[in-house]
Amino acid sequence: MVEQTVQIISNERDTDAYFQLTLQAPEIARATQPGQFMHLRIPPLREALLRRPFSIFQANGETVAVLYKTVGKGTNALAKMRAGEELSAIGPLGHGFTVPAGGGETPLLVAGGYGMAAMYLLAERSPQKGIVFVGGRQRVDILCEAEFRKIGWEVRATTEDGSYGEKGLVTQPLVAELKRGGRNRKLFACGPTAMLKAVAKIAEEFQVPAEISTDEHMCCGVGVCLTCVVPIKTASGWEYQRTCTEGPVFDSRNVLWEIAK
Amino acid sequence: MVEQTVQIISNERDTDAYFQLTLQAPEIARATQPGQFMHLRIPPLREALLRRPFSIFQANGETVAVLYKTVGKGTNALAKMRAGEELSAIGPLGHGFTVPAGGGETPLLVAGGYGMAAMYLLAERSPQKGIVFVGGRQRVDILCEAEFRKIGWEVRATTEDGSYGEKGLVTQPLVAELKRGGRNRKLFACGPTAMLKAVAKIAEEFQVPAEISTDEHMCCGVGVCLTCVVPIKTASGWEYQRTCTEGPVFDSRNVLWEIAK
Amino acid sequence: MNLSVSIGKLTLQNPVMVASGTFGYGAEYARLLDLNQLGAVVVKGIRLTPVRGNPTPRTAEVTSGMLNAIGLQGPGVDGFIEKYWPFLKSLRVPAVINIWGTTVEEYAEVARRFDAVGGVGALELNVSCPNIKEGGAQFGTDPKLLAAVVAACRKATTLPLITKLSPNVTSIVPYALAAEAEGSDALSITNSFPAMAIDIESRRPKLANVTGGLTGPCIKPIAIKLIWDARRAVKIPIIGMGGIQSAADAVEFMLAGANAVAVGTANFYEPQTALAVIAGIRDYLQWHNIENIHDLVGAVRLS
Amino acid sequence: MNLSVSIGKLTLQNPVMVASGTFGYGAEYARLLDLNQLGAVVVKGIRLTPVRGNPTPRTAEVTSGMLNAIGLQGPGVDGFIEKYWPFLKSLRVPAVINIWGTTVEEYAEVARRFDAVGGVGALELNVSCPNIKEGGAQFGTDPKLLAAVVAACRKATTLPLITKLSPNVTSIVPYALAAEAEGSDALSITNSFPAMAIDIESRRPKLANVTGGLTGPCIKPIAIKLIWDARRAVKIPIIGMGGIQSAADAVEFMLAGANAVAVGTANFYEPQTALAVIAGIRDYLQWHNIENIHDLVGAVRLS
Ligand SMILES: Cc1cc2nc3c(=O)[nH]c(=O)nc-3n(C[C@H](O)[C@H](O)[C@H](O)COP(=O)(O)OP(=O)(O)OC[C@H]3O[C@@H](n4cnc5c(N)ncnc54)[C@H](O)[C@@H]3O)c2cc1C
Ligand SMILES: Cc1cc2nc3c(=O)[nH]c(=O)nc-3n(C[C@H](O)[C@H](O)[C@H](O)COP(=O)(O)OP(=O)(O)OC[C@H]3O[C@@H](n4cnc5c(N)ncnc54)[C@H](O)[C@@H]3O)c2cc1C
Ligand SMILES: Cc1cc2nc3c(=O)[nH]c(=O)nc-3n(C[C@H](O)[C@H](O)[C@H](O)COP(=O)(O)O)c2cc1C
Ligand SMILES: Cc1cc2nc3c(=O)[nH]c(=O)nc-3n(C[C@H](O)[C@H](O)[C@H](O)COP(=O)(O)O)c2cc1C
Ligand code: FES
Ligand code: FES
Repeated sequence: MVEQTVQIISNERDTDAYFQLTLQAPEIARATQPGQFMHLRIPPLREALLRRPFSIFQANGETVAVLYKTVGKGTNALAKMRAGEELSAIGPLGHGFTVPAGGGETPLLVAGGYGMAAMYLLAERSPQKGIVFVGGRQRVDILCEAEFRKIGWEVRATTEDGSYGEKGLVTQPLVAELKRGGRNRKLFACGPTAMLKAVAKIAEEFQVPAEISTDEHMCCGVGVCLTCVVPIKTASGWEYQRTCTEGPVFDSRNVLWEIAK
Repeated sequence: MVEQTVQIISNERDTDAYFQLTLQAPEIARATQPGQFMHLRIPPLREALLRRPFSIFQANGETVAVLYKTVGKGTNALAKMRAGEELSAIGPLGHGFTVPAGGGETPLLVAGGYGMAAMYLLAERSPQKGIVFVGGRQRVDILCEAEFRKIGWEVRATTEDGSYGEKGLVTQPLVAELKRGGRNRKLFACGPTAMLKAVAKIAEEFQVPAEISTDEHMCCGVGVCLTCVVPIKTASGWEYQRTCTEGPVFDSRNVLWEIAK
Repeated sequence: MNLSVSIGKLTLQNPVMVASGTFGYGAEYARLLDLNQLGAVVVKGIRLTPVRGNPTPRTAEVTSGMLNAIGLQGPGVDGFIEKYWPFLKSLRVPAVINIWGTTVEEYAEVARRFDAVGGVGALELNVSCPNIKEGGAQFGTDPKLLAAVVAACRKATTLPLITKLSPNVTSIVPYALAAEAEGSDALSITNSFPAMAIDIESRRPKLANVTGGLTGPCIKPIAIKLIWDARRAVKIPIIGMGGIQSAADAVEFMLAGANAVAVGTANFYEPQTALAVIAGIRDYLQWHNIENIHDLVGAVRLS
Repeated sequence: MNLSVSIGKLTLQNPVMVASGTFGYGAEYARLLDLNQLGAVVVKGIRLTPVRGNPTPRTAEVTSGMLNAIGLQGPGVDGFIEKYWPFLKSLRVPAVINIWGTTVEEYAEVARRFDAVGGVGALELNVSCPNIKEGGAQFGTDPKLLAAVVAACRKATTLPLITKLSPNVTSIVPYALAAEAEGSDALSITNSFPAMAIDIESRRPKLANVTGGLTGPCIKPIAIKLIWDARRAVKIPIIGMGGIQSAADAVEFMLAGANAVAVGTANFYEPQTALAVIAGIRDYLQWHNIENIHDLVGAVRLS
């Protein structure tokens, strides 16, 4: 984990409201594990003080990239920044996905929104190729499919409006795949909480392990403020643990889904 | 008085810490009287909310120009803005100088800092040419001398360090000129309060009328907040009047200099 | 779409006013905007006699806000009636007169004088100005004194009375209740917060008065909480203010419990703010299919 | 150049601490900065037993600040001593333990427990957390309860005691005096301000706890005023906090009367802030030819 002022190498629109930001950040790039994130301070924001967390999409030697959606003031301000400009990054942060060992489980990835980007490094570093199930409202919500195919993964897309892939929710082809049977599979999921909850239920039903990456509002990003907590079962009941530190990736069985938001 | 979003035509360094900003603002340009000012909102300032007042240096048909010094966050942010960008301007504001009537008094101008810019329109519109006494700490503080010469005015510069013109304070050549005698002269002054006080005293000594332009911290710029007041003598004593509305130009005899800051 | 709001016997065409002390006596901004679009114009505080106000500097910019210590400079009742009332009277929207005094009797006398003028929309009792030595603040931080001021004014006039509460209290509830009990028709929440800034180079306070009142967007979250607290205590309308610079801000105040709002500091940097807020409230209501603005008041969802 | 500051029997190498609740238990930031450069590390509030804290969302960003309602999540005294104390003890700079309870007895018991631990730098009594139903705030808004808490802790420990006052009072003076009279070695001013924000689309409060505490640069001018008021009332050292993000801010607090300062919310967005503040204070002193930092304290010029 380092805090650094880093330079923007490129910051281009990917699809629709999604942008890809690439930063010159060798120390962060080298240390990044799949599922980790960076905490960015966006200089043009002045009366909005806090950093914004973004999953690390790619980490190649000297550079790291994130795929982000413009949803509010921070991401919109970020989208206006140009190559050569600087911002402050803290990273890599958080506890990421467990990369399957060679000859280990076959990974089934379930992604919504930026979740697809958050799991790319996992796919890239997994010795076993697997399937990625990706869902979105419409075609533009399906991100970086090409990148996954390029590394030999199968992508099964669903859209709610049927404008691309199968029509419906991402959990439908997942359930179909799990019903087909097969051993030694493991789920990895990143997306909206409703999707994570559904994946957790499916994992329980089919008795497959699942690692899920929680998306909680963050403040410090490094474990000091206790903003980003999720309820995690313990021997004696449950306690709040930090998405930014113990997470974002948790074993789905440990999350107390009943009271998770 | 209008409030308008106006476009920057140019914004270039003049000398040292001084910049010249030219705005496309026909309505303001047409209405401007010498000694009036504009109140600018500088968009990159976000956690600093208030507008900044600047004297109108030139008003030519469609455009207005100001000469400003970078002294703090607003002026520094302004200096980074580029042609084509927009800002909000309210103007023209305030009660300006009385332009001498044809065959009327000979104007003697006394300027410090941006005061030189604040009095250019007065010189330009005065049927009588006069002399402008300008003072500064050093050479770079002497602004727009060329502009005054171009319209046939005499410029007598003083610098405290002697790096340009006569060494000393601007009041020395002024007093010398007044001692030389002559009838029907009138002083016009704009600069730091200490200079205005000195000019007021000289005007009293030599029994010449003087109009002075006060530089008070402003907030609204249009007369509603009562921030920018100066003590003005009245029949029954004195009252606070507004630099932005009754001023910035006052008859020097009416100011209660004893308690003016 | 119904935007109108009642304050006692006064009805406003919409809930957006401008805050006392930030809009002069109305005439100043008339050249920049159509005052007849506003819910009401609230004027700078007036006491019985003329007030010179504090020495300068009187305001200072701070992060997302400003400090002021104007010291209630004003022309007094007579000066006001002579110089500013004719213009205000000519408006189609009500003028609310913000009044103050140094004694209970003075408050009542000022109220009586304005009652006699005819045509005044409402009186706003400023019991919360932090910038004058006597009068103002102490009435706003002692529930008994507050009750006495409201009761005396209530006797002195049949005009709608709005009590402008001080934020500088541990709980605003007893003050809100006292004002309501003594016959105030509405509350204004909130005035500025006691605050201070120092220039570290000159080492001098940034205000000649040393301390002043903090206003602007920086105080909004505290103001929202005060309104939320008062809303659950009283039934009378609340006029919310403190950092409003957009329709979204105004809606937030209404959801917290304000029946109407006032734009203050934002006038100084964007004189069109109040008009933009009115337009934006309309858009919000339309977008959310809300027919009557009153359905927003206190409609924050808690479950 | 002398930067050192004394708080009771404790001497800090410089006046810059980090504020409770914004720096975890120290270890989290140890990878980003050298904690041994700080004046002191102040940890998140601890009561006798573990505390789960409030539901989420627990924080929300607001204009130039943030709201929080963490609800004092923490491991309790035993959990703290087991998990976090070994690291803190290993630092060369003092650790200040922020403590709280729901009764006077609990405060005293926590104080006694930390007294027994050995090596604790000081105890900071949090009588001003607005985010928990019982305990916290009520002790900070009643001078008698405040006096009782301080007195009980004073009996329970010989460690330096710092009383962290609530800003949510009409005048801070009686509270500052009460803490001083009961043997508090210093005051911390200020905790967060009761505040609230509402999302106008969902119409829900932005915090699950509905209300929370406002912190960050937006509150600085109010904090400066509180310190200025307290400084003229008491002789004991004051630790100033509230929106400090630069050395200039820290110097402003000291000119108003703070002997030391703490960086809070700024840690979240710029973890190096405290170190930058120390360096900047040095530059300021050098530039102004000030040998001893103590000469800044309360040195605002009034004439
Ligand atoms: C561990 C983690 C990794 C993330 N990775 C990515 C990523 O790779 N790509 C990406 O596009 N986004 C990612 N996000 C979400 C991203 O941080 C938010 O979209 C961003 O902070 C919004 O900032 P803003 O200033 O634009 O929005 P704001 O103006 O602050 O808010 C706009 C809207 O977005 C909502 N919002 C704010 N923060 C979040 C959040 N954390 N989650 C959901 N909604 C939020 C607000 O409630 C509001 O409705 C991640 C979040 C977390 C916690
Ligand atoms: C009627 C009027 C006309 C003016 N015309 C011009 C002009 O033509 N050209 C020009 O360069 N400047 C002019 N000024 C001054 C100009 O408004 C200030 O320099 C500017 O507001 C500073 O903004 P800032 O954000 O850069 O400084 P800030 O960061 O706000 O402050 C930086 C420093 O400047 C000081 N300062 C701020 N405002 C003023 C002020 N009004 N007078 C003196 N010091 C101030 C502050 O106290 C502080 O020390 C004029 C001022 C007035 C009242
Ligand atoms: C410069 C200034 C002068 C003010 N004068 C008065 C006043 O005379 N009477 C009064 O009741 N409130 C006065 N106020 C308070 C405002 O009416 C309002 O309550 C406060 O500014 C909060 O709103 P805002 O944050 O939108 O400005 C004044 C505020 C400012 C900034
Ligand atoms: C997230 C958060 C948690 C806090 N927790 C505590 C706490 O446990 N005990 C305490 O006394 N103060 C707590 N505080 C208050 C800070 O210590 C400090 O007094 C306040 O934040 C003002 O300083 P700032 O504006 O620099 O943040 C907390 C503040 C924040 C923002
Ligand atoms: S964001 Fe602060 S603890 Fe996770
Ligand atoms: S600046 Fe507001 S009255 Fe002059």
